[in-house]
Amino acid sequence: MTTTTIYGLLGALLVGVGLYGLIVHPRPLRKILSFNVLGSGVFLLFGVVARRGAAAGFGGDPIPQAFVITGMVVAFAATALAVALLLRLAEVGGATELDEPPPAEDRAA
Amino acid sequence: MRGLLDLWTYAAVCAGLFFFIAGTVGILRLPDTLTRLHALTKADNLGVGLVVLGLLPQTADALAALKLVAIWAMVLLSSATVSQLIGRAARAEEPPR
Amino acid sequence: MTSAGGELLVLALLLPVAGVLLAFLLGGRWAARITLLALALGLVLTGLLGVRLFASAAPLTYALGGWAPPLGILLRFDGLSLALLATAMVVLSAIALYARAEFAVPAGARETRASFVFWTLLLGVWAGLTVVVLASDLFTLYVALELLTFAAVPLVSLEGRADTLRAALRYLLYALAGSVLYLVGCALLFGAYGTLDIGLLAQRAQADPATLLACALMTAGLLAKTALFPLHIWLPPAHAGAPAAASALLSALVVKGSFFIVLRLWLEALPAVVTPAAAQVPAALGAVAIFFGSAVALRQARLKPMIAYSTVAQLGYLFIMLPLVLGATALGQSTATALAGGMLQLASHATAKAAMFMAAGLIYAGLGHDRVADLGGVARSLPLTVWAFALAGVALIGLPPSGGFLAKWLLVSAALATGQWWWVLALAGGGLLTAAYVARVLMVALSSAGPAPALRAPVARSRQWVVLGLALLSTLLGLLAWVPLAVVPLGAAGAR
Amino acid sequence: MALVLDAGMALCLLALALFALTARASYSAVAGFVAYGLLVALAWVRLAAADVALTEAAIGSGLTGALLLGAAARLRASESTTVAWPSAARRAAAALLSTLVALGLAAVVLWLPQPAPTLAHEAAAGLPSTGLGNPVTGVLMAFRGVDTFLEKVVLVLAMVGVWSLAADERWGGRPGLRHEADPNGVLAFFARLVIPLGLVIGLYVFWVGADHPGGAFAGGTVVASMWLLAMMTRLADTPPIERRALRLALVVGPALFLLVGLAGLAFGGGFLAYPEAYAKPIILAIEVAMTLTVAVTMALLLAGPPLRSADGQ
Repeated sequence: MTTTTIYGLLGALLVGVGLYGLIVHPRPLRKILSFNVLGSGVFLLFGVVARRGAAAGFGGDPIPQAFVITGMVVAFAATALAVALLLRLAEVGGATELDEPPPAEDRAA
Repeated sequence: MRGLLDLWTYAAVCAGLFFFIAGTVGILRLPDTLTRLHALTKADNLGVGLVVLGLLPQTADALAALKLVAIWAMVLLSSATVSQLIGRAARAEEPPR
Repeated sequence: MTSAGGELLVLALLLPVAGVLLAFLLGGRWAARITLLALALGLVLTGLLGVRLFASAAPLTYALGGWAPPLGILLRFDGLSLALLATAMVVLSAIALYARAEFAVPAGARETRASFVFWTLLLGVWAGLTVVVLASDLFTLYVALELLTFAAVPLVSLEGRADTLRAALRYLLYALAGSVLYLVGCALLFGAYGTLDIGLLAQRAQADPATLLACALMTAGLLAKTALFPLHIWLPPAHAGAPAAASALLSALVVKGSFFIVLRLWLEALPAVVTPAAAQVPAALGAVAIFFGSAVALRQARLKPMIAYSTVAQLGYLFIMLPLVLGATALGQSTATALAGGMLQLASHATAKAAMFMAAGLIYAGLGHDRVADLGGVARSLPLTVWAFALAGVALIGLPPSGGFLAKWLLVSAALATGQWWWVLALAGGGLLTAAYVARVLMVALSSAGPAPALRAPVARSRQWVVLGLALLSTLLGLLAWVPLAVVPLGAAGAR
Repeated sequence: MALVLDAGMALCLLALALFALTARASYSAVAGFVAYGLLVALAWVRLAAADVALTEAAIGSGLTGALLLGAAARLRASESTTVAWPSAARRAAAALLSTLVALGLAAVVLWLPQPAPTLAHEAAAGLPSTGLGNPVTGVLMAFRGVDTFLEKVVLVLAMVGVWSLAADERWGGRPGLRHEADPNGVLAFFARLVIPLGLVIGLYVFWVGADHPGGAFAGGTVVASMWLLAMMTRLADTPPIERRALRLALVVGPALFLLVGLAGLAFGGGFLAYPEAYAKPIILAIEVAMTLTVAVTMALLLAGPPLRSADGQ
């Protein structure tokens, strides 16, 4: 058991936990939260890959570390867009649950 | 000399940790927001302060020591502000008994 | 690593990005002007790229910053890239011409929300697709996927109604789940091989646990973004609720981006890992999608949801090309027939579907509704538009001389050549069902009973001609039979 | 000893993640998530990725936490007390799928090849020609600069997306609600004290990023949070989105990247190839623009769509 193994297993578990929440939780805000947990699990897996590749005097392979930084910024932007959509939905439509879509023929064109 | 300083570090960091644990227990056990806040600020101020004081002799140079002290000052400032805000919000919501 | 003409790749990448930045900066009436100008330049550039590709008969490449993979990133342009980029440019241009009137800034206003958002995001879709066709690095392709997602989602809720907002949010959550699964796969592949460059992965990848799991997760993520059955439930409300021009963009192009990455992953990065047997799974889902999507389309009361379900079905055809290409490789045959058939199906669906959505948009604009039952005699009020709808329908059904016909013919030959006759059933059966839902609309629209419905608002002839032109193109794609066969194999799979 | 610490932290993280997903009230769940984010930042330190740790603390925990807390507070009123969970069968299927994915990933983590493949040597060899000392900045700005460039375009599209959710008549106006904080209150006092300090720290984090952990992302985010603090205490208001200067600030980072790239193409070096003698100053110039763009974008993504007209009503 090494540090990278521990965080690798943690990353795997967080992906599982986040994925479950994203699929199952009925509240959109909690789905967004689950997406962030899922994302951080994926980033930790990148971090483990980076740490295992420590060489040339660097504490880790800088390429996967850079992937994570890019990914985090994108994840924040995605969270911001999802939250803005959710708040607008609450303002316009009242209910925010993403219930099963009503039959498509009822929907406006 | 080195040994004495290390001893100081151990003692101060342990004392700091004690305040952190006491503060955490307080947040979990005390009955209302204001008393919990009391526990929290003790942990923040004394806990962080003692840990920083303990670590000071271990720093490589004066700049690093200065950074540690700056961190302490920032924690003090933000914790004082935040506890003020939480206290006011709590007083507005749950009037003191 | 940089080939002759590689600079063109950089220009192709920068053109839509510069368009996004300029349209965002200047806004107002400039957004539309910049888009149209950039598209004109883009069409010329795509032509130049095609000429260079034919002349060199090998993929064009460009090592960014002079750094070669695995440290740097290579831009790479091959026959598959040209097929998608050319399709995208033609469809984008048609949509832009169609949308010019709808998303103009009205006199007296400096800038309006719908206009600003539509034009910047149209450029964003273009930028995303360009990166999809040019990138040969799986992480750069992830950024491309995100470009497409962020450009597509706000288009769904452009009209701001609660149902469209809900559709957009559901779409965003599906798309984000898809990107994250794709990203996990990238982490595993990098952990196993130390590179995400497609060319290097093709040399190094083996069928080991990390690669198999990575391939499964990435494929699942991409399928969610492509809306392959059963991950399609976000698509119909999203595509049906957007304004017609945006629906055309989403249905014709955006979903093709993630499908294209499936092709790169399966056929180029990991051909040593995926087997013809594994490819039966997405193709079987595709076959189910064809029957399910068409059957549900047949039951829709409104035009736009019907067209959206038709997209669910038509996307199914694309996935049938996977086992055909891999089967041909396994038997040592040429993959050209299957590849050309698949890419032609992509181009044919993109042009026909965009034309169909825009025709539906014109009918809606004219009548104020798009209830199929109440379209009686609309062919007499909007003859050009109904013609366009019919021609697009011909291409979707796959009647000669449409691109859809040639595509299906090529796919059927590939299926028979590789001994996978069961896909012929899906290809033929889907055509019949498509014919049913297209005919259902046309029978009502062409009926001569009763007076022609009065138009609530005039519909500009120029917009009708744009739609008709695009529909005509999709119908005549089959006459250009030599093009897909010549274009697609250029530097396609296996020619690295 | 260190392994015990790591295992303890992993357990804490897992517990916090589960809390964030299962807590009844959304507000508590988000509070749990913020604590989770801070611990994740510590995990990054344990993985010897200080640059990532800074980014996680600033963006992953800080800004995302603030965003979600704001959303939870605004949704509290409209959130119904009961929600319909999916059927037991669907939950079981989701649980099975998630477990399979987690177990598969865990198995692959244990399987990963030894010695691990790495690009650290290639990065070390390439770094001198960029004039940078921090390899992560080298990857972001030089070796894989195009990813960073395109990701900035993603941010521009995200900004358009957030703004697109405004009401038509509010287009061009100021993002976000007017804050009600007392300009003479405790928070305003704190803000006056901290904002100058925070700006200096943000610029410092960006500046040292060339050779040490830091850089445009983390630095820009610190600057963004100072601006947000000023908005919250009404020391500053969000600018109207129709303002040309604001639009310029939002695109100047990628625009400069593009122009420098084009200049490289025109003068023979190639797109995104920096002439060796000027590599560092050019990269720093791009990073200055990036820091500005990141700061303004992050703050305005958090502020949301325009809700008030340009004169603040």
